[in-house]
Amino acid sequence: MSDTHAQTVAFVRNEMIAPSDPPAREAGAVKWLRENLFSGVLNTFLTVVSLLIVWYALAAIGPWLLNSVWTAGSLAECRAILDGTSGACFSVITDRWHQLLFGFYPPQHYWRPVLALALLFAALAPVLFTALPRKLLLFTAIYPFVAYHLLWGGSVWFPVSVALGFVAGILAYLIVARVSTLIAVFAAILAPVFWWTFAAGAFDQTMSGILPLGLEFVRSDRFGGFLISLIIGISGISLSLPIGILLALGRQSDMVFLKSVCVVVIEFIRGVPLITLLFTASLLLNYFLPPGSAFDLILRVIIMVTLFASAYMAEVIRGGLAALPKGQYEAADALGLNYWKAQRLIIMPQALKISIPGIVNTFIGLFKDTTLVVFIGLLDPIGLSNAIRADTNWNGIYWELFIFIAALFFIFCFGMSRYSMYLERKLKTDHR
Amino acid sequence: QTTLETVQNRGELICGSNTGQAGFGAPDANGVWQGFDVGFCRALAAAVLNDPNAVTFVPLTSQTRFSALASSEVDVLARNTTWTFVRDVDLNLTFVGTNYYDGQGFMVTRDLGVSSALELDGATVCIETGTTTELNLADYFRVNNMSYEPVPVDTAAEAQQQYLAGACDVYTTDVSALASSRAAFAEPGDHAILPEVISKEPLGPVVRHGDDQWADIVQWTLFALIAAEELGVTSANVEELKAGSNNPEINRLLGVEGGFGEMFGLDNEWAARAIAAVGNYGELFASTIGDQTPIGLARGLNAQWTQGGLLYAPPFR
Amino acid sequence: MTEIQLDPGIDREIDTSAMKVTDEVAIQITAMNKWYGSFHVLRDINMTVNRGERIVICGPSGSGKSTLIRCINRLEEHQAGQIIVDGTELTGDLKNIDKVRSEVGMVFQHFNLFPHLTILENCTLAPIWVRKVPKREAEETAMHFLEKVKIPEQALKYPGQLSGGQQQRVAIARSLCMKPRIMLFDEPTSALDPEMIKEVLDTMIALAEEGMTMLCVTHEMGFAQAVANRVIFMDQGQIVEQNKPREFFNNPQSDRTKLFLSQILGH
Amino acid sequence: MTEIQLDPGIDREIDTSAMKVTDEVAIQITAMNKWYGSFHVLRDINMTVNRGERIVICGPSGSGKSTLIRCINRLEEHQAGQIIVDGTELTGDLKNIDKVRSEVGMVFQHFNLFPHLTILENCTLAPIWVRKVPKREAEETAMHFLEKVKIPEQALKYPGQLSGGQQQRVAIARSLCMKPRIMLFDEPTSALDPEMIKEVLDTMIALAEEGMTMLCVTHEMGFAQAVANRVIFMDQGQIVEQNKPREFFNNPQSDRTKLFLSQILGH
Amino acid sequence: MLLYDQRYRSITIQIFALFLLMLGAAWLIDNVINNLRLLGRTFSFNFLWQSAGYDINQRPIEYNSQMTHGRAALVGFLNTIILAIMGCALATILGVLAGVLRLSSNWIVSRLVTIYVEIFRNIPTLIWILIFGAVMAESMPAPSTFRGDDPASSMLFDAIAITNRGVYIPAIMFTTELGVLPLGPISPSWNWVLILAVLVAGVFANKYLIAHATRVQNATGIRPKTWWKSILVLFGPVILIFIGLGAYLEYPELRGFNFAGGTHLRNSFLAMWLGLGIYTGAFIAEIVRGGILAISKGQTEAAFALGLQPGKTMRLVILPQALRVIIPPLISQYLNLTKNTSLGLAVGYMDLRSTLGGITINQTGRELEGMLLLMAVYLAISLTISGLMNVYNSRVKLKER
Ligand SMILES: Nc1ncnc2c1ncn2[C@@H]1O[C@H](COP(=O)(O)OP(=O)(O)OP(=O)(O)O)[C@@H](O)[C@H]1O
Ligand SMILES: Nc1ncnc2c1ncn2[C@@H]1O[C@H](COP(=O)(O)OP(=O)(O)OP(=O)(O)O)[C@@H](O)[C@H]1O
Ligand SMILES: [Mg+2]
Ligand SMILES: [Mg+2]
Repeated sequence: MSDTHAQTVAFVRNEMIAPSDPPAREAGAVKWLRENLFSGVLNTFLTVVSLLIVWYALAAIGPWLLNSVWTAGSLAECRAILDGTSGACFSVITDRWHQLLFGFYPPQHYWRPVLALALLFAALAPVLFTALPRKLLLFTAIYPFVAYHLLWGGSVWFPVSVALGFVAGILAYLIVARVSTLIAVFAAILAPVFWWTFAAGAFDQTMSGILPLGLEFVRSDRFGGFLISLIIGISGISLSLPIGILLALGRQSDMVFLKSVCVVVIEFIRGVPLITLLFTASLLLNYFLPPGSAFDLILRVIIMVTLFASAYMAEVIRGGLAALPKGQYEAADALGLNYWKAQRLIIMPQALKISIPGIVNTFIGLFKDTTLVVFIGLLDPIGLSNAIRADTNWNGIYWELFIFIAALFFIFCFGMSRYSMYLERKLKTDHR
Repeated sequence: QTTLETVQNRGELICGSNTGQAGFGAPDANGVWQGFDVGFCRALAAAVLNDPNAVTFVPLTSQTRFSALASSEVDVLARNTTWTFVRDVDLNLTFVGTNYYDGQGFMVTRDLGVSSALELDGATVCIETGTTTELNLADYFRVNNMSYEPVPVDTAAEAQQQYLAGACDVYTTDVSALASSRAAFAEPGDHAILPEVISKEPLGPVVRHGDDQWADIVQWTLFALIAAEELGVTSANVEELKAGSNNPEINRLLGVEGGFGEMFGLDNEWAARAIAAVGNYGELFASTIGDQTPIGLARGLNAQWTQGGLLYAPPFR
Repeated sequence: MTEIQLDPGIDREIDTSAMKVTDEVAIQITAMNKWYGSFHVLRDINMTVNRGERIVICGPSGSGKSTLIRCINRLEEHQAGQIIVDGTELTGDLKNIDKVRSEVGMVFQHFNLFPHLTILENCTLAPIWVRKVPKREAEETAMHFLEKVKIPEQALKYPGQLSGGQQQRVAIARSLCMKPRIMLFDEPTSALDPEMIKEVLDTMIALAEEGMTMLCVTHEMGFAQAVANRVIFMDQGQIVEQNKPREFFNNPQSDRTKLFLSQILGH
Repeated sequence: MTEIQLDPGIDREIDTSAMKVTDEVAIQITAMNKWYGSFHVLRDINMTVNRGERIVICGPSGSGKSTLIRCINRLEEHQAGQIIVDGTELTGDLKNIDKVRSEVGMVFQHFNLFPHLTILENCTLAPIWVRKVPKREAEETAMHFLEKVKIPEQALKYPGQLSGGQQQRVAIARSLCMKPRIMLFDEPTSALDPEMIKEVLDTMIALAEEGMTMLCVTHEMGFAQAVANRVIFMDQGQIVEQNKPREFFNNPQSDRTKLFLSQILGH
Repeated sequence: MLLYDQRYRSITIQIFALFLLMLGAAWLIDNVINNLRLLGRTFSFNFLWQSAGYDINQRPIEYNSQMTHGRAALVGFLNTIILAIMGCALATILGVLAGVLRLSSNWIVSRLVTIYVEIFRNIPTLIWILIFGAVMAESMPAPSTFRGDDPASSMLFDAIAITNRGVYIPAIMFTTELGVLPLGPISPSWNWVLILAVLVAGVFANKYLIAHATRVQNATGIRPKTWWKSILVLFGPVILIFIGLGAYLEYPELRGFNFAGGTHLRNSFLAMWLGLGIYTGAFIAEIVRGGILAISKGQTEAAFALGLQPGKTMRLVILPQALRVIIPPLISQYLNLTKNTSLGLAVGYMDLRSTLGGITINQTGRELEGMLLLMAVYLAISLTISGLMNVYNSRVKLKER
């Protein structure tokens, strides 16, 4: 042993010591147990309590789950099969899973919503992964119309004529922008409005007359289950994005009046429960529209949910905007980019990227909140579970439905939240 | 534009229905609406549009039903809705008639050993919120100087669930609904519907105030079904009778004489179509809620006046 | 007073052949005043810059140097007096502002590159969207200027992948792509490590050699001496002294200038 | 080998009058070993530090320097061998740990000031709550040490309002307020800008002049040469070489030391 | 043109926007007026003074079916507030506990807590409320099983009865009633006002006590022990008052169909309380965990190195910093919980939404007025809470350069 001591200052180690294994009590399972489960009285106590909780939970639910029936045609049959023992009757799921997922959507058309969902991922891909070719964004732009047509069907010319309105807007903008951008903005707003009010209907009709194309029409009241949650959630979040951006910009702007309007809107929407807005959609909206202009309840709900999500979205995006250094605005100004170009080319791409995790979280929250539509009579999964229980066959069933619905939501939301964490990590290590 | 024109242009009747009450109005496993109230809507669609399936059913909760009707979201409300003064007058609705005479009752489990509602002092009572039942209940217990613990529930399914689980001693709602619930129970014999009927609940189709033509159409479609039963017209023999019979009232009803349909903007075979679509009142009753169905309701008050019931259609004349 | 030796940090002869000052007025500032709230930042600024002139502005921190040059392309608004850039007066008129901004390039202390765009995209963005140059052409111009600042090989990288000096040179190239007639620099080297300063100064000198009209806020006195026609000293929002570099450094007139120079050259 | 010239970064004579090494043992480490999981970080460390000694520890990154000094005040637990600080052996005994910790001050690389407390409160917190000193007295002591580190005027500010160098000096003052008999420094200057390094080194030298026992992990070789009695070189968790600074720098024995020194002094 | 001048542009745009806004508002109001006229309705809040006609089971203030809709709304409002406060309390306790335990070095505990947090966060709160409602109604014994000589179920400690109609717990009653404090619609009993006042006084006295301890510590360096004094000051006077007023516990007992006496926590309340509390608790757990993690390890080490013991480190260094990080998101969780109380109808909890926004609207058909009023109340609650949060935020903001 070599003692290095002040009196014998100089010391040189000639042979390096090889690493050795830690003492037995410092390694392996013993150490793991000691450190992770039994380090100290409190920890040991907690471990024991936890084990007891796990044991009781398993003892309570385990046999019930393991002893489940999957094939009966009704609750009575289930009970007969179980013959007095405790057991779950998941037959209700095998019997009705398609309703919980699709509502009363015609079964021969189930491929349509499934395809719409699959295409959604294709449409999202270019937004999320900047490495993909920018041309794919075109598909993202037409996706809403494709999805509408897949889900509702009817004549293709209806979504086409609506889409043409936007095309008209863009064209009008491009043409007039040569003269003046400001007038061009008005033109871009007016052109589609004109198109929709005067030309779209005629176009739809003539084209349908000439070339009757399209999938079979499925009425809104056939929609239900998880499908309706997804439709409301996804359209709410994607429509709320542009509105949220505008509100956020308004709230950041130095125009006092615009700013206060935006603040009032945002704070109002965030201050009232979603359910009051849904009730507004189902009870009050008709008061605020010209007499006789009632329209589809799903659409009304989507409008309200969009408004609701916009306020939250605005706050998320405001956070992203605040995170951008002022220099970015100045550089854009100095290069001669005007406000909207600077926003579009410089500010928003960066701010949105920063906000992606927040947007995903808003989406998860919104998606969970779609369950509230049951209060206004839409048949979301919870609404359908009520309907199923109203059926003589399944009257009295409870847990199995809840477990199934909860599991659906869990898988979806948990997946999303993991994905958002992954994105967050990825964005952090991104260049700079 | 009148409601009739709207409906005809649309090619479809929009009918406000229950979110799901077995026997009266609920979607079956395939999503097709079935039931007594639903049948009335189909008859109406057959009369107006010549197609009993040209109906969209909009499920409405007890909260949303009146504003949906008021805001023209639905053309007619056929959703076991009680005819009351305030609804008729203050809410500006028009109740065109009664298709089901009901009354509020109580259901208890037999082992509770209760045989009269007057023994229910201190009981826990499950009620659907937002209905007249809630008000009747409050009045009944107040008048009889009894206390109770209300357990308000959002839907009928939920109420049954609570009741079966024993979370309340008593389940109260319209006797018809009680019967239909009980029919769905695993052991219907264990439950008793108490003899007291504490309220009058005339249920019937409702339309908006202000469009008398439409109100007449809805009203007389109902009367046509009732009169058909009285006159012995059924879905089976309606085609045959349409050729003409020697009963002038049947002839007027089926459009052989009198040209009644044209008086309110339909053709003369409107009633014949309605009857052909769902049968007469008795057939409709029997096929949806009658004693051969799981719901198992007796005709009771809903028998023809000639049978000692209250059904009484004004003369087709 | 002894002749001050400034290390110009420049190791080659500077080619002054193209550095001609013309009689044309590029920037004309008359009786300009600016306030931040009630704080008087710029006081009665009068100044004329001729085309081809290279002016260095120095002065203590907070003296209003940045504010002055930011007024020239209207990143800040002035409240009194006149600023005429290239014959266009800066008022509230947005057309004029756009015009001036597309004639005047600006380089910031913190580069302010757009991190989500590649170097090439950084350089082509403004030409494409403001000047409406076809993309292909804009990219050619961009590569031309990137070569000039000696980093063509970085064109497809992102700003975050470059060193500070490289980023600042990209920032200069980005401005040049708009083919400005006047360049403003606001302490372009003060956020850089010493090794990188030279790279950037070299680039700026090359620019000067080509006869660009330049206004440069900097404390690099070597640079000032080598290329400036004029050095302007500011303090408390006012132009205190201006002179040819040699005169300015060796024979400062005002006490404040002397104090400032002793501080800045002393350490 | 030529004599290596280290710039000590120190522009005054160091007063060594009080820097006496006594015979009293301050820290005694015997056959100490430590593992992280199955990774053997510290291998058979033997070391004695006398009262008044100033020891500099250096070595490549990951060699276990930080771990070693963190073991001395039990921020890390060792698994074999003995550490005796000021006569108290560090075992699991909480009393002993508290005793050692209140005798040993420690300064971290990242200052670790408490951002929610003012500078003064940072300095008085431990004396008040650990030493049970009346507040008034604790504040006087704190001001005394803040004066010593030359920032008494910042006493009422919050850490966030100070520069890095100032923060590190506050961290030193905060440790001193506990009147420790031994000070541990873990790369106190490596998170600082060059100008600020000097401020902090000055403070540390002043401390050395007063005869404080110091263990300092640092790569400031100028500092080592100026004030250390001993330089310890660690690699792979072992003490590879130790010597008087002059010997150590000019005449390293082990190959590893030579390699390390050539890297650290070469650039 | 005005639009092309920087100085006038923003004013022009704003005037234009104002114009559009007023146009929009006018359009909406015009529509409302037209619609109301078409429906033959008026816009009036008179219904609030009409007799309600329905009963409410949970009545914090006196109410019967003959009282007005306004009174019913007030009862609902109080129920909302009760639920919100109780829910926030439960969520906070659970959240803090879970947040701390999730950081525990105990493997199994941290796993269990993680499961709790993830499961509750990712399933809609409405489903949780329904599940808790179902658990209460389906899995608990009926009151009748408590009956008889050899009952199938029995009360906990002879004081608490857990039934499928809710939980009955003992209630505190007084032999001496001091009458009621006449405060308009809400007339609390003097007894409770007194107790509350004493409690508040106790809190202030305790504050003084702590300040005094700090003074002593500042002067002498030794901090006097205060915990037993605190307990005495906080609870002593209250206990005295209770004794003075002749407080006794009224135990629930089976009478007739149900338990009578004691306090009845109804299923609806329990389902809402547990559903909201545990759901929000999962979010709070994440906030707490994040808050503690945000305080870097360096802070703990620095405190340890200064000789501060773990307890004091927590109290003096970690908590004050963690709280700044935790409180703002915590309060927005409180806000969410408060807004979520509006789901009460799902299990029949008679909150403001179920009374004013449910039965009242339904009975009177005044959906426009009712909904507007409902929104206004929720908005007022939200703004109050977020206003308090802003005050707090600006107060504790860390000072930076
Ligand atoms: N946006 C602003 N609002 C208020 N005051 C400002 C603003 N920008 C700058 N100032 C003040 O105006 C004065 C001049 O600032 P300016 O940035 O022009 O100085 P500078 O000479 O560039 O200094 P430096 O060398 O530090 O960059 C300073 O006192 C500064 O505090
Ligand atoms: N908490 C820990 N768990 C596991 N390994 C650790 C931990 N802390 C440090 N190590 C490892 O122990 C070794 C020694 O670390 P230490 O921080 O003591 O090195 P160092 O000499 O101070 O290096 P540096 O100069 O980078 O600070 C390193 O390999 C490191 O990765
Ligand atoms: Mg500046
Ligand atoms: Mg280290």
